This record gives sequence, C-alpha cells and structure tokens, in this order.
Amino acid sequence: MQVSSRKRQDVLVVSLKGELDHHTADRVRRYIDHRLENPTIKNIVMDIKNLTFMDSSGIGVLIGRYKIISKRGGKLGIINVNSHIDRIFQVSGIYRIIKNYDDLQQALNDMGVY
Amino acid sequence: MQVSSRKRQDVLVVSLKGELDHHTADRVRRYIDHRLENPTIKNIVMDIKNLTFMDSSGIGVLIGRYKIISKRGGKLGIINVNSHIDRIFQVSGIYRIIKNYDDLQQALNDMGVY
Amino acid sequence: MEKLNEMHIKFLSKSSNESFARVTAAAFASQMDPTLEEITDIKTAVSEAVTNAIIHGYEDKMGYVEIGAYIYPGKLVMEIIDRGKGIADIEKARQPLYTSKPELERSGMGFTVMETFMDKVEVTSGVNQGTRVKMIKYIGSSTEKMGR
Amino acid sequence: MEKLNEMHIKFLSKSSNESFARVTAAAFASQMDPTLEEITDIKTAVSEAVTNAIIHGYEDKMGYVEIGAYIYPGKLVMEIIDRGKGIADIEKARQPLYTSKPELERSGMGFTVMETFMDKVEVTSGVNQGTRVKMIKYIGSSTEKMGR
Ligand SMILES: Nc1ncnc2c1ncn2[C@@H]1O[C@H](COP(=O)(O)OP(=O)(O)O)[C@@H](O)[C@H]1O
Ligand SMILES: Nc1ncnc2c1ncn2[C@@H]1O[C@H](COP(=O)(O)OP(=O)(O)O)[C@@H](O)[C@H]1O
Repeated sequence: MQVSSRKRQDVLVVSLKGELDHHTADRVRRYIDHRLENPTIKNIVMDIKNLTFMDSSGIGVLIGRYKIISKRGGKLGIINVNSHIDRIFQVSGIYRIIKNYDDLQQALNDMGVY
Repeated sequence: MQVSSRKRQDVLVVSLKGELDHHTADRVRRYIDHRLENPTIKNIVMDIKNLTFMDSSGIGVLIGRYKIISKRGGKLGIINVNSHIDRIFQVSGIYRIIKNYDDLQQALNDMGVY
Repeated sequence: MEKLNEMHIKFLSKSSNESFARVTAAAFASQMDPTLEEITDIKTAVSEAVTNAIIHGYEDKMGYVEIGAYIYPGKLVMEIIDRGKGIADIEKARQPLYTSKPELERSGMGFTVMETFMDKVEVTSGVNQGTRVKMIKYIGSSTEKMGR
Repeated sequence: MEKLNEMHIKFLSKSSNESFARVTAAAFASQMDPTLEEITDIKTAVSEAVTNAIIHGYEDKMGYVEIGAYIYPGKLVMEIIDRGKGIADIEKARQPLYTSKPELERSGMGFTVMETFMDKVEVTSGVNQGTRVKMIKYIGSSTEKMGR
C-alpha cells in the first residue's frame, strides 16, 4: 500500500496504490491524519484509481476521515472508483455521506477550487 | 501453457508461453510429438522467451524431444533463455546435447536454413 | 456431487496473513476458470472472514486461522474457521453496520460484503469455542448456475 | 531464533495443484521482502518437491500433500510432506540424473534443482511411511546471510 498526497488550496488530494485491507488500513489512516494536523485543510478527495483491492476495512477508513473533515465543515469526495469497489460502497450506504465524482476537476470545482 | 509452432524448411520452431511443470509438460510433449509425425522435420528450435516458469520437468521434455530428433540426424536448439532457466540447464548438463543460440537467425543458420 | 479438488490452510492470526489468505484462495479457485470478477468476489469475501477471525475471534491473542476449500462441478465451497471467542448473537452480528469494535474503525459491513459477493454465507459459532463461516459460490456458465 | 510467522497447507495429490502450491509458497514468502529472483528460487524448489510427492510418493493413488512454512528473521524454512511409498535409498535418490521413472520422462534432476536454489535440503523418509523434504533459504541482506 502506497499513499501520497498533494494540496490544492484547502483540498487534500490523496492517492492510494495497492491493496487496502485491515492490515494496510492503519498506514493509510495515520498518513492522512498526520496531514490533517494542518488546520487549513478542509476537504479531502480520495483518488483510488490505482487501488487494486479493497474490503470493508476501507469503508471504516473513509467514515473515520469523513468524521474529522465534516467537523471542519468540509467534504469527502472519491474519484476513479472501479465497479467492484463501487459495489462495496453501494451496499455500505457510504454514498449518503461521500460523493463519487466523475473526475478530479469536478471534485475540486464542487469544493470551490477552480 | 500455450504452445505454438511454425515450420522453416526442415526446422520446427516451437514457442512456449506460460509455466512448464509436470502438470503442463504432457500437453507440450503431445503437441510437439504430433508435429514430429511429419517426417520432413529434422531439427527443433525451442523459443522460451515467454516461458514464465520452468522446473526440472522441462529438462525431461527437452531430453525426450532430443532423442527423437537426434535419430533423424537433427539438432535441438533453444533461444531466449532467461537467467533462472539457464541455471537449471547448467546444473542438469543439458547444454552437452542442446545448444543455446543467441537468436532465431543464428539457430536457423546453424541448421542450414538461410 | 463429485468433489474435484480440496485444500486446507492454517496460519497464524497475524494481519500480514490477510493478503496471503486472499492470494491462496484465488490461486486455488483459479482452477475453476473463473472470471476476473469472480476471483475478486472470492478474494473480498475471504478477506472479510479472515480479518474477522483475526480481530474479533482472537483479538490480541495469537491463534490459528484455518481455511478449507472444496471444488465441485461449478461450485466452490470455502470455510474460514477460528477457535477464538465466538459470537453470542449471530443474527445481530450479521446485521449491516453492527460492529463490536467501533473504536478500531470497523464499519460493521463485513458480513454484508460476504453476502454480496458469495451466493450463500452460513455462520456457526459457540462462545469461547470459535466461529466457522461457510461460503458457497457458483462459478461458470449460467446453465450450471440454473441447475444448482 | 524468534519465529515470525507460520503456515500450513494440505491438498490432494493432483498435478493441477502444483501451480497452486508454488503460488501459495511465494505469497507467504513475499512477507520477507525477497527479490524476484529469490521468489523464483522458492517457487522452483517447491514445485520439485511437490511434484515428487505426487508422482513418486503417491504414484497413481490419491493422497494429501502437506506444506509447512516458517519465517524466522532472514530465514525461510519449508517442509513438503507426503504419506506415500517413501524412499528406500535416499543417497541414491539424491544423485543427479537418478530417476525411478524414466518412462515418465523424468530427468532425475529434481533434488539437484532443489539444492541449487535453496541453501539447505534435508530428506527424511521411510518405506511405506512417506517422505519429508525440509528446505532452508536465507533471505535478505548479505550481513544477515553472513551471520547465519
Ligand atoms: N470470527 C469472529 N469471531 C468473533 N466475533 C465475530 C467474528 N466475526 C464477526 N464477529 C462479530 O460480528 C460483528 C460484525 O462483523 P462484520 O459484519 O464483519 O463487521 P466488522 O468486522 O466491521 O465489525 C463483529 O463486530 C464481531 O462482533
Ligand atoms: N516424495 C517421494 N516419494 C518417493 N520417492 C521419491 C520422492 N521424491 C523423490 N523420490 C525418488 O527419488 C528419485 C529422484 O528424485 P528427483 O531427483 O526429484 O528426480 P525425478 O523426480 O526426476 O525422478 C525419484 O525418481 C524417486 O525414485
């Protein structure tokens, strides 16, 4: 599991590469929460284009980050969701709190970054 | 395991793709021996560029084909050997009977095909 | 129905073995010539059950997780077994969003995901005796699936 | 030395399980962060031992092949076990080019290949009791290898 990120104004764009399960979830969590110590970050976009596997541990990671960011009045968006992971998002009902954007541009625009 | 071949004068050029072990050896053996029913074939070149795995079962297959072809006065050559398979060929002493050619052209030339 | 093949694995309840369990299950199932999607379904369900055995069954203790896999014509049966603390109320445990470990950021969606990707999920468990999750997946042509 | 991880597999003596055994061994060993070459070494040695269990140990009968794998710091131990016919003369069996099944086009190079790719190969066997091949491979930095 490789995690990387960049900042676009008040949006943290996080890219995940590899397999996200219970074992690797901890690294992802710690990586993002460390970045979130920066109080100017309000929104998160998760780019999961290169995520080759995810189970329900990923849902837990997303809900946890959503809780932090929603306290700051921000949003959590997700892009490049494959059909298998989409199915997990669907059954878990996570789309009630996290938005699946068509691409990064759309996500950033929706978060007020142009 | 996929096996394919083409004929260049009296040389049968066999290409192996996939993993050659005891389980898949049988298919390779039957494929080649079926082609060798054609008595105008005198030599064989095995192209193992796309062979992703081989264990000592492969040595058995090669020695078996060598026996058939040497009765016809022909040669068995091999091309595109990776370093791991080369090690197996080395320890088995198979280079005493089978020649490792630099490329197909060299093998064909050595077998009298120009 | 004729059993075509069978395998068993047993490994320590370490989280680093979760990916090992997935790969092993996929490698065994690949004999059935499944689609890539079916392979991912199997990997996901196995990942959920093995993770549960490790974090809920054994919690912080070390124990063995076992997987049994059986291939029948068009049908894969997988069992994930632990000898850990067991489940008192299986019906409650299987409900979507129920988790006994929210502090670990568990989502409570494990069983729901297993049910989504497998054709059948059966849970048997005894308190302090352990848990056995049996999952069935039909693989192959739709005619075979209809004849199940 | 501290044992870091452990797994066991058991499968039917079908030749289609040879590739399954290789993938499983590689998936388990991958936790040690081996090089691609080391992974291929392990796959090759496991393939040889498992093939022997299937064709020599059980011949045409069906039985279980077992693999045990143990990870220590810098050291992988693998055991391949069958309960088949056993080896009467182990020294002779280990000689390069010796095979009891030339009619199956075996080359007699299996043990030699195991010795080439692993750091240590130990064979114990009893006639009609079965065979156990224990292999050790040191993985990782050269300093670790020197301190073995
Ligand atoms: N193998 C197990 N041993 C003990 N308890 C388990 C086991 N598997 C599941 N459970 C219980 O069932 C609950 C729901 O499981 P699940 O749907 O997978 O969600 P999660 O793993 O996210 O908690 C768990 O929180 C746990 O209390
Ligand atoms: N698991 C086993 N059970 C019984 N006999 C075995 C076993 N493994 C090896 N042998 C014996 O040792 C011989 C040499 O084995 P090996 O070097 O692997 O060559 P090959 O498999 O090509 O015959 C075999 O031909 C067989 O007689």
